[in-house]
Amino acid sequence: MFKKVLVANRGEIAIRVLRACEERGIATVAVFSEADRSALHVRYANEAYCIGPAPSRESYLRMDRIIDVARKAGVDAIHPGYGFLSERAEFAAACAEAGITFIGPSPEAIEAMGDKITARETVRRRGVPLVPGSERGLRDEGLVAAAREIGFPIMIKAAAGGGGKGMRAVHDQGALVAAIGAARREAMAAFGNDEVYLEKLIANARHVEIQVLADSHGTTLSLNERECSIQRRHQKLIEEAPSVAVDEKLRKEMGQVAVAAAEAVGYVNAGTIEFLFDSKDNSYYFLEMNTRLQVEHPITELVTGIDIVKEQIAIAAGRKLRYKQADIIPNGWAIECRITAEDPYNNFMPSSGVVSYLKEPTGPGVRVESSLYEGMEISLFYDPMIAKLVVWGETRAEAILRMRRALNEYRIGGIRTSIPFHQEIMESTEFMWGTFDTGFLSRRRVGGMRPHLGEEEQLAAVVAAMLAHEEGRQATMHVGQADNGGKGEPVVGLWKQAGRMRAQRGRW
Amino acid sequence: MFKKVLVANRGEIAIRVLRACEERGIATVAVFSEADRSALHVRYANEAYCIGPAPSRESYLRMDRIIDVARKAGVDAIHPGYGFLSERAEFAAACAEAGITFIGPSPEAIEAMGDKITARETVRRRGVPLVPGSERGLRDEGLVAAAREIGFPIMIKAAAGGGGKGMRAVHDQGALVAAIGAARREAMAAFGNDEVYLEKLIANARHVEIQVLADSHGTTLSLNERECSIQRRHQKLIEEAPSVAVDEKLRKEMGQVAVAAAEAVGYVNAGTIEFLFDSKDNSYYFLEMNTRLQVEHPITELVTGIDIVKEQIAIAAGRKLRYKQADIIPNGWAIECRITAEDPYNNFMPSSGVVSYLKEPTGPGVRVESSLYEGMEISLFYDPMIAKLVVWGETRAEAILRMRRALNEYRIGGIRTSIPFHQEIMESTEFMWGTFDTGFLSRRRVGGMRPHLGEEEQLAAVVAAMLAHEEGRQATMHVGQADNGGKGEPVVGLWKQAGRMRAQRGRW
Amino acid sequence: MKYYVRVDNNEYEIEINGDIVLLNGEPVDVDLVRSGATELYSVLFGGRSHEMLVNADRFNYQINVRGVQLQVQVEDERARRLNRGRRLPTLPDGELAILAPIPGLVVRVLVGEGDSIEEGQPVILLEAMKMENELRAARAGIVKSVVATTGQRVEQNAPLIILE
Amino acid sequence: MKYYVRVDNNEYEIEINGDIVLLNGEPVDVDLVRSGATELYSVLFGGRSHEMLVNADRFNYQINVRGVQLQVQVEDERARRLNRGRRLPTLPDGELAILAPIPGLVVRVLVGEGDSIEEGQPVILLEAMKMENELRAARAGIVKSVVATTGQRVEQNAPLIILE
Repeated sequence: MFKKVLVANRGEIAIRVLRACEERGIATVAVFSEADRSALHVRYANEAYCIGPAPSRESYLRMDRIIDVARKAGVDAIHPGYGFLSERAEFAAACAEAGITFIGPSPEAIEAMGDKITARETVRRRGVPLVPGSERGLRDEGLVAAAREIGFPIMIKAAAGGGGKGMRAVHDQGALVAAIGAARREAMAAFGNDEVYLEKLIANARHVEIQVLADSHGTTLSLNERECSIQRRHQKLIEEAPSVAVDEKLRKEMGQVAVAAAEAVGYVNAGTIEFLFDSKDNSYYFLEMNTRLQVEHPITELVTGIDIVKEQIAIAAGRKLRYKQADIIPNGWAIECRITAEDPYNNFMPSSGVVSYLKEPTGPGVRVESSLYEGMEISLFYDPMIAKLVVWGETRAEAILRMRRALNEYRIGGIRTSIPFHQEIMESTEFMWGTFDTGFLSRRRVGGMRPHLGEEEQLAAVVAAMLAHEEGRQATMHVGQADNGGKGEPVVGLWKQAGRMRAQRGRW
Repeated sequence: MFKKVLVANRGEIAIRVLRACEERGIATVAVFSEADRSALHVRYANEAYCIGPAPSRESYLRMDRIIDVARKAGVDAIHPGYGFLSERAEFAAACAEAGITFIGPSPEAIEAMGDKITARETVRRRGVPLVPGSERGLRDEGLVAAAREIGFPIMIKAAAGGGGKGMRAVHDQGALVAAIGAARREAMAAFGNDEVYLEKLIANARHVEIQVLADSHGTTLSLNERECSIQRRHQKLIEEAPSVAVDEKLRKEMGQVAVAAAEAVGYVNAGTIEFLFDSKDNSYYFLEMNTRLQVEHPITELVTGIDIVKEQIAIAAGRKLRYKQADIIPNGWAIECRITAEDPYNNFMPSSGVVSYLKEPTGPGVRVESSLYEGMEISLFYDPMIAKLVVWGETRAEAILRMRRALNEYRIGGIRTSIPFHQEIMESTEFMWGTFDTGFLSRRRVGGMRPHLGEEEQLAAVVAAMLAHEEGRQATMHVGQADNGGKGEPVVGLWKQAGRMRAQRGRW
Repeated sequence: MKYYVRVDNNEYEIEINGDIVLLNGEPVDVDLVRSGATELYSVLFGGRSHEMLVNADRFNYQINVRGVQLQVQVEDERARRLNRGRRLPTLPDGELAILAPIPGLVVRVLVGEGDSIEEGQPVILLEAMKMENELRAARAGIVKSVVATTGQRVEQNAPLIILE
Repeated sequence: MKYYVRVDNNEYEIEINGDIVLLNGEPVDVDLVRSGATELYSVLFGGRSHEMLVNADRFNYQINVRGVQLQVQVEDERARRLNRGRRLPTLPDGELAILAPIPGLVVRVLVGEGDSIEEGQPVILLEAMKMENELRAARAGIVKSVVATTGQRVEQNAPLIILE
């Protein structure tokens, strides 16, 4: 087993991996950008080294610096987490050159699956069903022609893509060219490569994916499906396992197809096969394979009891899987809500600021994977996902009720978050019935208006008046307006107040 | 199902029950003493009412006030939690009179098991094995005589007892009378009844208990055993499930004996049969039945997947149990550490103060049941247990490693806690091998000396010097000593410092 | 003392005399305490328990209830008299500047001067965090002037479009 | 500037000149930042990461590392000169008062005047929180006087026994 592992990532996933290492008795090394000096993952690791300024391309994407730190710290393996360098074949290769184990698949496997078009061709040979689409390397005119052939509606996707970046749905000829432009811009910004391709858009399709684990001794297991249809702009927001749309027979069949797809590229370690799933006739089509740990891996852990990150480490260390396919029996139901620093009532605008108060949910069946701490500064340098709230229940109904309970407990002060959005979804009958698809959000325009709070709104008014009264703000108010329209001087007033109220044993 | 439930308790268990109610869609009512106005359970409930001053006997033990609140708030059931009124037959009766369901056993069952001596006689008739002991109502001379008969070492126990209060081990005639005195004093203080009795002390015995669930339709299930041998002065500190000492066959047999004991008093709802377990010959003896929810119930929940508190509510509402004995299959391993506000390096002296910083562990396999919040004032009015840290692992080894990980993450500022004690135990080979008994702690005098920290101690010295340097305290130091020997003016200095450092973006 | 409190577009009149609190003339039973943390308050409103996170900026309060952020403005009687007639930037009448909520790159301006637009209509495409974000009008109005230009880098709170 | 730092019974000499920090004469590489909360510090000590909770009371620091509470006293050169010879209440030599760590009821006094006692020897039985707690001597010494009496209610920090 490894003696020391470097985690080439930040945020909740870095902490997730550090925890797995600590629980395996492996020493840990974190890397951080100048913006992350006091981040949790830095404090959590046994060692931590700065690798550059805040922007990712100057720090978390700097392979050279990371490998340099790995060498100096004498680690024998690197875990890339998700995002950043996790799906860069050249990074996996660079690790190998440096004599360091990359905890993930081989560069060849990443390569083969990383290019979405090659991937489609590879798995097709193994009889994996595909959505009709365009071939590779087409310029705009070629794409327009291909679109006519495939027929609308169609989906534009980035060849180097992932995570929904550079994706666009187009419903008619007219909007096509503009959409291709936007998709190329996003793809270039996200992956430094603006190649895009087309796929037929399956209406009312679900996004169902299969988690696989493969060791270096020829065993590849399916850990069954995850339902990821609740998406906004092709970004997953809520995932659950199992899927209401998949029965035992289908689960077995899709699992076998997924294993075949993985074996098509001689895949080793943890990976995920994404399918487009058509509830109308239970047909499914290969979308892509993610050759890394997924954001939503915890829901699979909760229903299978298998610690996927620890298995990744064991596999990378050359261990045989301890399980047989027959041991993988789904137990209960798990749901994950992605907590992001975005304002659901302002078109999911990213929200920055300092986390001024934090109390995260806990208790039975609740798991929080979080990068949050009081005093944390949420910057706009990185992905807005700041935490994941995951629950387990004996049944789907219990899981939903538990998620509501946990969301109601979650307190994050100082920034806007997606929590009220998730509360809204957990209350929606469509979600409760499980009769949704990837079009769910666009149809119901969630988060458009904030819910009416009734008593709580009245109460907020009363509380504000009492605080103003207590503070004796009257005097300052006019002045405030006169001089600067009532802006400026935020916390200070409250601090003073805090002091005095504490003196009064917090009561009046 | 109930519409509204009152929780007649405080601290972590009140919150545990409130969560269960919320997850069942039941409205909740909390009661609180004047010391608990801003406690978590008050903020967590839908409604909250003050029932008197800080001392328990003027608030949490005031049946009249609690039932009065219940009537006014229109609740249809009351959950007593553990401690306080949970094992008072007259409270269960008073609820019934008020037409409110008591979520727990009948007053008769509480009565029958509440008096330890009656309990012994009742279960003996069902063939439940007992430890040899004295009969009831003996005065000191009688007890001395009985002790001679039973033979030393013996154990003194409070007839009205529970939770180790009023218990004393005596190894020879000489110490007997003094020990009886101390035991009676404690029993009187704790239960308002100073009757005690004697039991033969089984050397190197383990404490193994069986959780039972019984519905009002004649089904009584065993949820298998918990190992609770890690005790200090008969107070459980660490529990685990299953027990290393109990094999499948024994588990089945003890489960049947426990069910028989429960049925002996027509028991309905959740209860626990405590056994003294002798590893030498796998013999076990009935100690007592706790007719309430146990502190350590979560470890059973984690290995069985059954939510015991939700089952309590369903049973009280007249529902049939959804499980058969065959459905109860232990899965994995769970451990609980009781986090108390006590100083393990000062003879577990209770520690009071304000929780100035808090970060609780989370992530895979970790469950925290906590009453803590930043700014909370830990008073000496109530039990020093402030939180429970519970972990699940696929194996016992994984659970122990995960507990170490979680303990290392736990940050509680402003008070002393038992966390370092638990860290010490999790590192001890005796615990890892599982070869311990109830004498474990007294033998190894844990927490006697704090571990040597090496690098961290040096570092603490460096940090203190840097802070002193930064603060430019030199001037004030002499003055400080001259005038008041260096006492007084605590936080203020730090607040100022805080302000300035924040201005410097927390770095220098 | 009387206070006029606006939460979004609803206004409440609250009167406080010593321990007596009137909400729109009706007496209410409120017990308000801070719970440890500076901005966390526990409120018992006739026995019903609520938690609120409060951030104060002069007479503007941001109150977070169950994850929902409320904008609350308080005026006392005198402030009310003074403000009568005068336009506050936050009041729905008069001019309204659409500001950049985050630093970013203006990808496209979707409206022109003189356009009459609806509440919620997209007006600007702003790229931040590698995503294109639509800025929408907080209320209906006529575009008085377009400050932002395509391709421009804008700082947080930079005015982009002025409505009248 | 030189500092003499005592952690329990170990003393360290730390010298700080600008950015240079010497520990017992050896230069050390320390990066110290506050992480959000007032008393939480993150320390990188030659790349090794540590978290510390620090509470300062003048020149006494309570530092909590991995749940273990350390008592740290800092003196600078001048303070050291001044203190030389003088007895600080917290120093192990000279008189030592055993104080009640919590309010409670004195159940029994286990030692008498003139007794010579060991470090860690029980001296008083104090009942608090319905439990009898043994108070033990922090160090060996002779009992100079017994202040507490059986049955007496004592406040926190009330002196119970004086050692010399």
